[in-house]
Amino acid sequence: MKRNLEIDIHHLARVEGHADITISVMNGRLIEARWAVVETPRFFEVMVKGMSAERVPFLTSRICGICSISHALASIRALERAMQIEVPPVAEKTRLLAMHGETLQSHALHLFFLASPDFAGTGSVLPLMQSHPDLVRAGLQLKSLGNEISEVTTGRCTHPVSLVLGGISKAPERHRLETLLSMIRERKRALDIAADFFSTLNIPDFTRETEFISLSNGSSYPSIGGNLVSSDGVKRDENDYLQMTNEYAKEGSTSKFTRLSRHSSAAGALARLNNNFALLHPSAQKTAERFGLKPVCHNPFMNNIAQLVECVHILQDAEELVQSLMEVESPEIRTPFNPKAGSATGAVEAPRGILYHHMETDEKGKVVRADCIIPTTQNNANIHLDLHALAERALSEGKTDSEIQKLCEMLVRSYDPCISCSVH
Amino acid sequence: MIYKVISKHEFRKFIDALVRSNTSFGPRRVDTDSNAEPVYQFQPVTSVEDVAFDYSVTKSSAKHFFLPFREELSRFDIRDGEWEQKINYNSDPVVVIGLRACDISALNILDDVLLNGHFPSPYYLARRKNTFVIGFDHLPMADCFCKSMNHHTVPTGFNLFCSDIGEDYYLAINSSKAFNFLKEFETREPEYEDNCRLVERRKEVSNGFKTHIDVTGLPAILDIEFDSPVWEKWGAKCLNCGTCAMVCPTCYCYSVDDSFDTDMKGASRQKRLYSCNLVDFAVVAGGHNFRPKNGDRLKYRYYHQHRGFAENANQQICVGCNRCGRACLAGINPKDVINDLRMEKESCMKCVSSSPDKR
Amino acid sequence: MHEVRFVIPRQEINREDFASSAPDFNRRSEVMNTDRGFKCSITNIVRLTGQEKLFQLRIIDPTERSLFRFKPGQFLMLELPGYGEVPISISSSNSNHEFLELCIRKAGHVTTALFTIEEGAQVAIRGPFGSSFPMDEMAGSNVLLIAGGLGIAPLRAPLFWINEHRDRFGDVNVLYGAKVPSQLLFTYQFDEWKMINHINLHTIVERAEEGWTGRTGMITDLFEDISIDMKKTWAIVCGPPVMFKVVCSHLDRLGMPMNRMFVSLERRMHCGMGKCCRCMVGSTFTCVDGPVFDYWSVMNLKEAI
Amino acid sequence: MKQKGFTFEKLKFASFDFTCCEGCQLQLANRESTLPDFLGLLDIRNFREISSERHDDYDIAFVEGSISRSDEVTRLQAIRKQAKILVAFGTCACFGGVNSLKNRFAEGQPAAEVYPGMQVESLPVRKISDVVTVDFSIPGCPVAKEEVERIVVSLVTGSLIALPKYPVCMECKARLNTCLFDLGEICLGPITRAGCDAVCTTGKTACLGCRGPAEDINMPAFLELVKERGLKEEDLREKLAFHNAFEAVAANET
Ligand SMILES: Cc1cc2nc3c(=O)[nH]c(=O)nc-3n(C[C@H](O)[C@H](O)[C@H](O)COP(=O)(O)OP(=O)(O)OC[C@H]3O[C@@H](n4cnc5c(N)ncnc54)[C@H](O)[C@@H]3O)c2cc1C
Ligand code: SF4
Ligand code: SF4
Ligand code: SF4
Repeated sequence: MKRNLEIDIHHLARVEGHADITISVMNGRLIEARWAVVETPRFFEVMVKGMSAERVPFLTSRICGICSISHALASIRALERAMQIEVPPVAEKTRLLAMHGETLQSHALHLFFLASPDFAGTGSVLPLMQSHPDLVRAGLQLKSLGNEISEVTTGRCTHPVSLVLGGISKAPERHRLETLLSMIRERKRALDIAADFFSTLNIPDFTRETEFISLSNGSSYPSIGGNLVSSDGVKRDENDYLQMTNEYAKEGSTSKFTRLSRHSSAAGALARLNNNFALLHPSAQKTAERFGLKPVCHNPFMNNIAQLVECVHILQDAEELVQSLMEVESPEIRTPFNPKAGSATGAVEAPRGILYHHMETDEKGKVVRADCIIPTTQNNANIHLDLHALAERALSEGKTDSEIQKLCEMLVRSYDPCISCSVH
Repeated sequence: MIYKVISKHEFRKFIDALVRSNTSFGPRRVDTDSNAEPVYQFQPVTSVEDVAFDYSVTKSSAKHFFLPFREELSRFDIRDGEWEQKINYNSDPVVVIGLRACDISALNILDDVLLNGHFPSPYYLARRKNTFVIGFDHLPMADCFCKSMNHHTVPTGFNLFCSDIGEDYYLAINSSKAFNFLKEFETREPEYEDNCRLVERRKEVSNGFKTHIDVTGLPAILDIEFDSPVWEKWGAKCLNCGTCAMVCPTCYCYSVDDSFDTDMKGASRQKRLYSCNLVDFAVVAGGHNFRPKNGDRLKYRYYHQHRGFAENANQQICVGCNRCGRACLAGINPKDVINDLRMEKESCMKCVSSSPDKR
Repeated sequence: MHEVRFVIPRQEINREDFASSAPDFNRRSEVMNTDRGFKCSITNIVRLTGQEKLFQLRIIDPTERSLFRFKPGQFLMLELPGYGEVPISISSSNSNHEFLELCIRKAGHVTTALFTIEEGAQVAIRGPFGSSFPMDEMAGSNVLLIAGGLGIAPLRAPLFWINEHRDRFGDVNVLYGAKVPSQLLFTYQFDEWKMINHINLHTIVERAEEGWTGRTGMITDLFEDISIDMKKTWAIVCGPPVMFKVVCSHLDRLGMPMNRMFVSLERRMHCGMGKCCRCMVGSTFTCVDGPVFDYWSVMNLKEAI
Repeated sequence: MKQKGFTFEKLKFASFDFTCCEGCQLQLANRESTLPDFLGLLDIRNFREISSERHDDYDIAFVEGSISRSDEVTRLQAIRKQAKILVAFGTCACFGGVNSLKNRFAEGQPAAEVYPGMQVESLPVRKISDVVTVDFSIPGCPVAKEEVERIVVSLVTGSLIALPKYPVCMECKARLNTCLFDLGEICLGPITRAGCDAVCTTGKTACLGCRGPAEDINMPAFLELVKERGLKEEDLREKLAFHNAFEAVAANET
């Protein structure tokens, strides 16, 4: 029996942004398996032109409602490097903590609200509130902790208000740091609940070898700045982001594509983990081992688990950061600066992977050129190739139409694509 | 009232003990403004180190310890349409350090308004009773005019008032609590020389005023000048932002709103300090605004501050701290407005209307 | 270094705190209760027009019910938990100790919600608040009641009072105007007022509708219909500000002393107790000094009209 | 949710997004402490971000984002047809938001720069009310979840909803912030509608007016004070234009 199959998912649910999936099989042969980003572009790279540097992070944070802190910090880092602004250590720490908050919030949202319904076989998290109340509570606790960290460090959980050029405009308040510390300690429990739940799940066993790209600084798990490295052994300076990405556009997709040594590459939690496993906190490594997650893992579905592992790491690291911030007395938080001409790249590890902003300023400190390359753009080609391979394999295994559709949706979701980001 | 003298060193020990044992607030330096002047606010303090004894004046008054910007008046527990109203009048003890004489006068005025009228406010009373007030005298800033309002000294309304007499503080002790706490510390009876130093200090304070406003007969002038062009002139500058009322130690107007809890199992009636300068202060259902113009609303604030209302025997309630004047972005301040009004009153209307500053 | 001996003990407030100024709050000497409403059940709702409904309330607790007394002209704060509180004139007889009647117009936030509730709903009332019409002083004279639109609501209480003490008054004239006939309220009581209580009721509308045989015009036109001895008559005027301004100056011209004309003012209110300052007119509180003022005082209030 | 004398019904709710960052929709899932209660008020019929179930029988639609493509216009019109109440949700929807900064450039120029040689449609950015009738607006970039909760509760209970009419300074003062003008910066607080609890100025950055003008603002006086303080007009212009929220006011002034 020769199979025919048309899967056409318009505006895939439970992802951030608008994307379609198309799978088409004729006479048992896979004709097409692709995902298409149909998000409306907004042209941030053009919008920032002529804007004063100090205002830019407030604009670029609006690229994305989920990883606004990453975008703000990528711009800030690019501009600070372009104008040679030194940042006080307290501000550095606060920013790092802010990144942790965002990643935790984003991972929790993805794991518990977007991905877990797939594994539980429901359409959304709402039925899970009844069937798995503990899990949902744990998810809410982790997500709210992430938000709280962002709020304490940047003034608000979406679109940060106190991340500014030269440092931060307001130091985290002491009493809020105190509450935060006890929250972090208490919510480690929620992670155990989550790990127990995920360990009962059947993670599809699917691998397709690819190249993983992330930041790396050799001394700590990557977050803000560092070298650009790949699992295929490429290593470059932050400013050489163009050679690392080779961005190109294709008709029909408002999100662009990147490549390095192979046809495609991947960024994100799994890439970070694959490239920096040794720098994870020991307890995070233990969690990874529990799921048999070792570098270099080529199963895209394991990105979910990599996110969980990162959450464990983040809680440990955040605890130390909060403690050290509490020890600071009347801190210097912001360096005044004079605008000048320059250009540089700022790379940060956003929750979904490495994010580049490149900024060029004139002598008045106005932006004259900007370029942003987003994690989902870097995963774009990889998702295409994975989809194709996955569909092919599922066909050969004789999976039903709905099983195939579900697998494909799950695959795209595993990348936790951030589409409004990718079409900026 | 009992008077004592305490060395500044010993006094710090006393404050330290007090703030470590109670929820406390005191003046703290929060910023440096663009003129390199320090900015102070009443903020939580946990040790004597936190208290800026040398502070000039706080941007915002201490009013919100007694009249919070937002306060729950009652709760309704709702079940199946039946509800139960719960009211909590009680409040926790707090120590507030560093009020100025005019700030304490403001509290005395609020006492008058909120406790001596037809319907005393239990919410205010609870906070007033549970707040341990420590006052400090200070040398006036260039724009303070509390002397004109006769509020540069204050006889009552505090637990403890400290006058700076050099090495020591001259303490006026006005509560048994303060007296008992101070027993644990080294104080002495004021001697002749201390009294002299106190008188000198008072003179110094009193002579330090550079801003004077003639407020005699102001209530009557305000009545007569109800339709004065002065209101329109200053009203045109007013931003309707409510800043003046928020920082003022005596502005107490408010708004009430009810809201259901998100779980619909309860509702809350909350009060929020309001300002008569806000556009909808006097708007009624259907949209009619009894004070549609900026000038009307600004006038009303001066009316309340300087003419006074029936409940406090038509006394002026402004104490002359000039916080509103300092905070107003549009540069509206009592001195200029009142002087303008006097001009208006004391000279011929016609010529003033065409005078240079009338534009 | 937290030391117990320096801890300031918490102080509760109690009734004695207010002893020096025993507040007159509906004979409840306990000031602590001015923020607590009497819980009422809505016992009946009558739709009067498209915009107005008459609500009948019964205070649930018998003790509270027996304590509640008011004077014609006073108002209360009606609370709908979760929605808010609104000042509403009491529109029923003050000798009716079983029920209260409130005539309410759908105007905004709270009143709209009131229009969706059904009989049996629980609301709360605080009060009564404010000044009242000097019914005792009026006794022995003629009375002229003039209402425009919803102004009939606060007029009902004095009218009930007059009807219940009809022998104490001379001529009673009611002049009542509305925009259109369908907006006239309490038409079902007109006959009772006229026949039983010997009230001279004159109605007028600005614009006639089908079936209307009465007069059309402005409320002041009705003065042509009546002849009253201005020296022996008291007047109560309720309605929108423009209306009572016109009416009162008309009465003034006809020779009625200003201190015998009474009006009820309306302002935004939140507390009813002279604290929120929202109802200030000049430097007078509508809620405690008013809402009932004689016209002389109103003339002297800045920005009253 | 039947109560004595009251009937409350869950809102048949749908949420849609157009040209935006989805930050406002994300707020719907924030404030985790009351999230289950909040979701309990909604009968979610269509909300792509969190659920793959889709039904088209909603009564109330929250619409996020601005309009910048012709397919968006069609989609929005279909939503308007179905929804009894259409809520413009967030600054992009209410005013066009930061997306409008693109409108400074010639039509087609941004697309040509970013996607050289490709056909990418991008119309000048419009706010929702430029395309369809809006019943209610919830401004904010992002919206303040607390305010959203209050508004949703009042939609359920049928009490009329209203945004504060006064400016951000009121809330800023209640948080005892140092005024940014005292620190030598231009802040749009005095002319911007409150309701965000002055979150930006509390974080010591100037208000950029994401919530749009407060009621009856005194723009001439505001411009005057910026000038009097010798602050940079260029900075002021950049701030006023940031969220496109003062477009209407500015048009009136000139
Ligand atoms: C002494 C007095 C007696 C009144 N008697 C009646 C009456 O018998 N029948 C009747 O239908 N109406 C009466 N009103 C008017 C009634 O109070 C308003 O229509 C009502 O407050 C509107 O509230 P809302 O919440 O529906 O309107 P919104 O416009 O949503 O008002 C919000 C809030 O503002 C305040 N407010 C708004 N308008 C007024 C107003 N006109 N007066 C006082 N506060 C206001 C209230 O606190 C209200 O809750 C009276 C008003 C006063 C002052
Ligand atoms: S000077 Fe201004 S702030 Fe101070 S008391 Fe008078 S009115 Fe209030
Ligand atoms: S910082 Fe901005 S919002 Fe705050 S008071 Fe100053 S002008 Fe107003
Ligand atoms: S302070 Fe201004 S920019 Fe910030 S959220 Fe509020 S209105 Fe928006």
